[in-house]
Amino acid sequence: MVRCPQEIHITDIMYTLKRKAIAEGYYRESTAADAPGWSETYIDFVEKYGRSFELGLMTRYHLRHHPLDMYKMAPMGLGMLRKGRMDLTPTRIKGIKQLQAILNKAREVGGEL
Amino acid sequence: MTEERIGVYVCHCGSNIAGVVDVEGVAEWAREALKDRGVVIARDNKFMCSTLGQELIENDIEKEGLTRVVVAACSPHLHEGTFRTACQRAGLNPYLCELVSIREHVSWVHKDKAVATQKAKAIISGGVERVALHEPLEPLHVPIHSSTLIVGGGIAGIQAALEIADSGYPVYLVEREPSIGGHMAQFDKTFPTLDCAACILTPKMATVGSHPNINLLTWSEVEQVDGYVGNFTVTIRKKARYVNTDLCTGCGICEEKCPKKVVDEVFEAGLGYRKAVYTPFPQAVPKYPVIDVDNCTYFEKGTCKACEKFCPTGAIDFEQEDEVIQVEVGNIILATGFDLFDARRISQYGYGRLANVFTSLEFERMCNAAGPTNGEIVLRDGVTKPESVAIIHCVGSRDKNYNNYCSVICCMASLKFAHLVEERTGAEVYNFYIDMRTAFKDYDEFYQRVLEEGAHFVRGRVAEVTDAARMPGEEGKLIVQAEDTLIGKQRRIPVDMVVLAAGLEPRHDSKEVAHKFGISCSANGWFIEKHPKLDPVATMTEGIFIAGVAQGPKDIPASVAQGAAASARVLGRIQQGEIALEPVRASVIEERCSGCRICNNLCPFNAISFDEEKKVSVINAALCQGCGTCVAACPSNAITGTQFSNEQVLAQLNGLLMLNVANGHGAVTEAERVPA
Amino acid sequence: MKYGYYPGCSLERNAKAYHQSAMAVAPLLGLEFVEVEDWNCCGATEVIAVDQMAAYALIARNLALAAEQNGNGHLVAPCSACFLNLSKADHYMIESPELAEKVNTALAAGDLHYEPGTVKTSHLLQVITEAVGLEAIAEKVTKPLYGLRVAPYYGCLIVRPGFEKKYDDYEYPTVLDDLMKTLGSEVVDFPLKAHCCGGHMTQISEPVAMELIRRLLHNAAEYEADLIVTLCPMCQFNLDAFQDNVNKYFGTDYHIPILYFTQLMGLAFGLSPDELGIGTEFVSARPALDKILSEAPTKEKPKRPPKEALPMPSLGGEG
Amino acid sequence: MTEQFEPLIIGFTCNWCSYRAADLAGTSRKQYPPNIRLIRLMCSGRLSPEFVLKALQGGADGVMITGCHPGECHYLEQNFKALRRFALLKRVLAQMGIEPERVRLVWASAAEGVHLAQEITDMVEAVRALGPLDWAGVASNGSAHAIPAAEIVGEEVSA
Repeated sequence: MVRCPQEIHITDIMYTLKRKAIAEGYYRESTAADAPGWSETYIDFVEKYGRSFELGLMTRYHLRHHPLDMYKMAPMGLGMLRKGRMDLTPTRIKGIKQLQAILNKAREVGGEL
Repeated sequence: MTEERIGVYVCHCGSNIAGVVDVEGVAEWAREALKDRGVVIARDNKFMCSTLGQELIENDIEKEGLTRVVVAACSPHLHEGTFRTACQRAGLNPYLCELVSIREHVSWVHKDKAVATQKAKAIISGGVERVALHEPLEPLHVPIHSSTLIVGGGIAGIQAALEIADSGYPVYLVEREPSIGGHMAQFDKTFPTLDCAACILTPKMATVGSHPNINLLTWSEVEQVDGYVGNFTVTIRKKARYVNTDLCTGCGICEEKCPKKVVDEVFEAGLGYRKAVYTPFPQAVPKYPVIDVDNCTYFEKGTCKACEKFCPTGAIDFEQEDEVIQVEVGNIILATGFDLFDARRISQYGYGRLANVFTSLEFERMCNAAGPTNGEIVLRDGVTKPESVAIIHCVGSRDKNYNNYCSVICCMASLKFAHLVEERTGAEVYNFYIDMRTAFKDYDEFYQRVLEEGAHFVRGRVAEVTDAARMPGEEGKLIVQAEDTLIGKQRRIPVDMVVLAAGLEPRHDSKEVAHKFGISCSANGWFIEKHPKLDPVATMTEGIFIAGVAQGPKDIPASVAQGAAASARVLGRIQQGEIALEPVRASVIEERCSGCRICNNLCPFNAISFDEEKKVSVINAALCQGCGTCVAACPSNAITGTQFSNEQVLAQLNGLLMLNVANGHGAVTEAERVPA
Repeated sequence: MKYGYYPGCSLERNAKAYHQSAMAVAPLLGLEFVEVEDWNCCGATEVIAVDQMAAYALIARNLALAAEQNGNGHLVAPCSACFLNLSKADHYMIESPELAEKVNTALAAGDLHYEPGTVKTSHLLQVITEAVGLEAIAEKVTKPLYGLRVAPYYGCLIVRPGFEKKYDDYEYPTVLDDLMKTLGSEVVDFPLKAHCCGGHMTQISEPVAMELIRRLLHNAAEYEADLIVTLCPMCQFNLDAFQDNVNKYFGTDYHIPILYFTQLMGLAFGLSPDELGIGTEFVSARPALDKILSEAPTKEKPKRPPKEALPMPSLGGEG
Repeated sequence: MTEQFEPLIIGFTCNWCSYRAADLAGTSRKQYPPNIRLIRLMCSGRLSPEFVLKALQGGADGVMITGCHPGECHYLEQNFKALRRFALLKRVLAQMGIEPERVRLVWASAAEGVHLAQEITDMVEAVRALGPLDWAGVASNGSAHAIPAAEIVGEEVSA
């Protein structure tokens, strides 16, 4: 939008295209376009705990999608733990049931604007 | 029930109206349903504005004794005059003719035929009711003063001034800067012929400077405009030059001796320097310098006076003050030009931050043999010749974030730059464009020529200009990143120099100027002409004309043409000696006026005064502009307005509401409201 | 001045230093931050990529909680992604009553309601530079960061909310530059200051992420920056934690520490590095911070440009 | 199925800006609902509040008053007078029990054809939602005819 001379919100369009691509199944698991794997893993955690959880997110995503790359991430993960920058367990918000109810309803209402 | 004999004429306008409105049906309906409202004839015609259509009305007036005419066609702003004149030819007072719009307000904005037809009927019904109450009016005749004020001494204003002055009439030419010449004086070559701007402009400037009929007021601004067409009184401030022009010979010694050097942001577009006492350029007209008080050491610190010491004629006068003068003129031409779009606003192009990014105006000065580099195309260091140059089109134009419109001249100016770079440096030139716009005589040929000279053209809007190198070969260069939309790829092109073809913008104070002269600006800030096609140099305000870029972006030939056109309009006026004004005026019915004076302060034209003897308010017909605010405000209904009396407006309202239609006396039936 | 505070997931752990330093600096500036109780993740850039309505509902729960708990409706988010999500969702709900209605239908399932426009979200940098102001900040500086060459890195999210108002300058923002100058440090030109750090691409596509990070490090190194200062946890994480990976990937040898602006503010205000979470970064900031001089370096007189050089454009606008 | 209510709106335009905006909507073929019928005045300052009341009395369901933008009046400042009168008129209408949405003031420059068309569309929808104006009810309930126009403009002395 900032650079577009026609004031088009380009990021919004990119998100819309991504949603449509995921919904229609236009992606390949084996390439960089496998972003839904990451997004979906992320969403799983948010749904379950209300907040994101880096350790779980990284390990689960990589185990599922790039098991061979795990070794590259390991040193950094250890560094994170050592620096106190990563938790071993996720935090769960108090109103997780409320949040789940809201998200379920949102999906039910659904639709694109 | 009226005694009038009204004729109704419904225009097909080819298929413009007839394609949506059942014009025959409407005419038939008017004949029947409006019979007891005085309609004796109702006809439809392919083109009412054609000679045949007009003759139809004239014949009916003469043979059928029509006393009122309603034409249902296009907007009154287009053809009101046409039909009024037709009536007049047939001996009917022109103000007894009413044009109602069923094209702009019906057939062009609605698609449903039944609904549009019904709305057309209502509009005609309103016109019939209103015209029945019209009165014959005579236009007001006012004399035209033979002097003309021209504001702006660029090429459009110069052209207009010379046309009028050469015809033998006096002109006051007011220019804000110390010299006339405008933007054209800054240019080097002019497209597409590449003749030198100064060679064709400066002779005209000199003629203006010495013309016996031109009173040249440079370094001056219009402060106030009073009066009306034919009789304007204009207050002009002549800013102090601190140079006595009676004594000054224009020798230039003061400028030479002045110790204070400042960047010249105006004439040199920031690319060169001038002194604190200066004439903007050698061929300036008039030749007299001005002292820039913001930068003059004497005005800052109280000492120096080098200019005074060295002036051989004692012309420097630090005590000089602004002078305010008043002139009487009959017509005014505004040719106030443009400001260049400020390229700093698009920060991703790096202007002001990256040294070797230049604006088009800077580049014009650079190419100019009399400019800061004597015409050498060099980088900001003043020495290095570029080996590659990128020219970015549409900077600040065709962009909703800045200006939505096309600035018209930049494509051709960019092609000219490309040619000059090739010719003078042999550098590779890259043009980044959205669309190439090379309309008009010999322009596209010039494009072909530049293509053949080997300039590169990349179709794509530039994303950014950066000095952050990413790939080998980019170090120390400016990298221009753009999507080449013809090959569908991102490109990064490293160059030495970038020229931004900045767009044209209305003068920063165009809105204030418009207000001062009582004309309108478009949302963008350009002055609005009376009609975009048929009356491009007149404005809605009688006696005020516009010319050049102030009306909208255009090139030199078009500016010159408008300057000449505006002067032709003015000359026509002057030669008539007087002008007929629309007799739409308010007047006080003395018997009803209670003398409360509520209206006295309402009039912005000071047309209402109070007669102390009779204890009633009085309206000066020549000053009254006919807005009608006083009519609406009078608590005693003692003010009435010709063409817009309460009775006339309410009659039209009743007509529009179809309250008086034969088949629905009094009440509006559901079917007549707005058919679904 | 009291604000609702929405830390976001990153500030809980990964960017704890940001949280810690923000909390240390805030009281010195007369700012009180009250954390929104039981907030949830803003969804980052991920939820919106899969389900639009769920994404807005997720964000709106936070806005509803903030409105409920915090009287003046002013919310501050230190994370650029959270800031963008919160303000964007609010904006779109104001713009589209249809969206607002759908979101509120979802919120109603959790007994919540949010009236669009009631919560105004600001980024922490905005609150500090606009509400507090540089003058007040200058007064608090006791240990100016003399001699420290800083590359101000804004990232791409904070400058994006073009729908609300122009944030400083989308393309070439300068507020962080001005703040850093106020702290006494020397700000280097950093043309890529508003470019993307790669976001989650580190997880999804290594080559893409590595190249984006390399460009930024390269650009900062080119301008001889001692450190890069950031205002976004994602940017800090990518440039800091992945710097080693970048060096291995490209065979480069960058050692550019990445600190939060609040950490540098704290130092300039005389707080100790420990209080500000300095030391939790992967690329140690110590060597860079050791360069801080006790006195302002004598400024070299700017060399007079050679006579033949053309003047640079003035900074102000025309006329 | 009930037929959709089609309100009737009377629009007052000034000669210089808003009438030309309507012309421009036409030349740009910008479609809008046909429920509006326009009356051209020279200036919005000419509008007597009486015109509005007469329009509503005569069967209009709403009235749109249009003029040049404040500061852009062809007669320099007369649209400000329209603005002030409009404020008073709204008060009178409220006293009479007429919904304020039925009378709108819209500024449109000669360049704003699209804007005017949009305002007309919005207003038609708003009045459609309100339903027909029951003038008879208003008149018997309030005292519509008892309010002379003079009273409405009476406060204008300060202008």
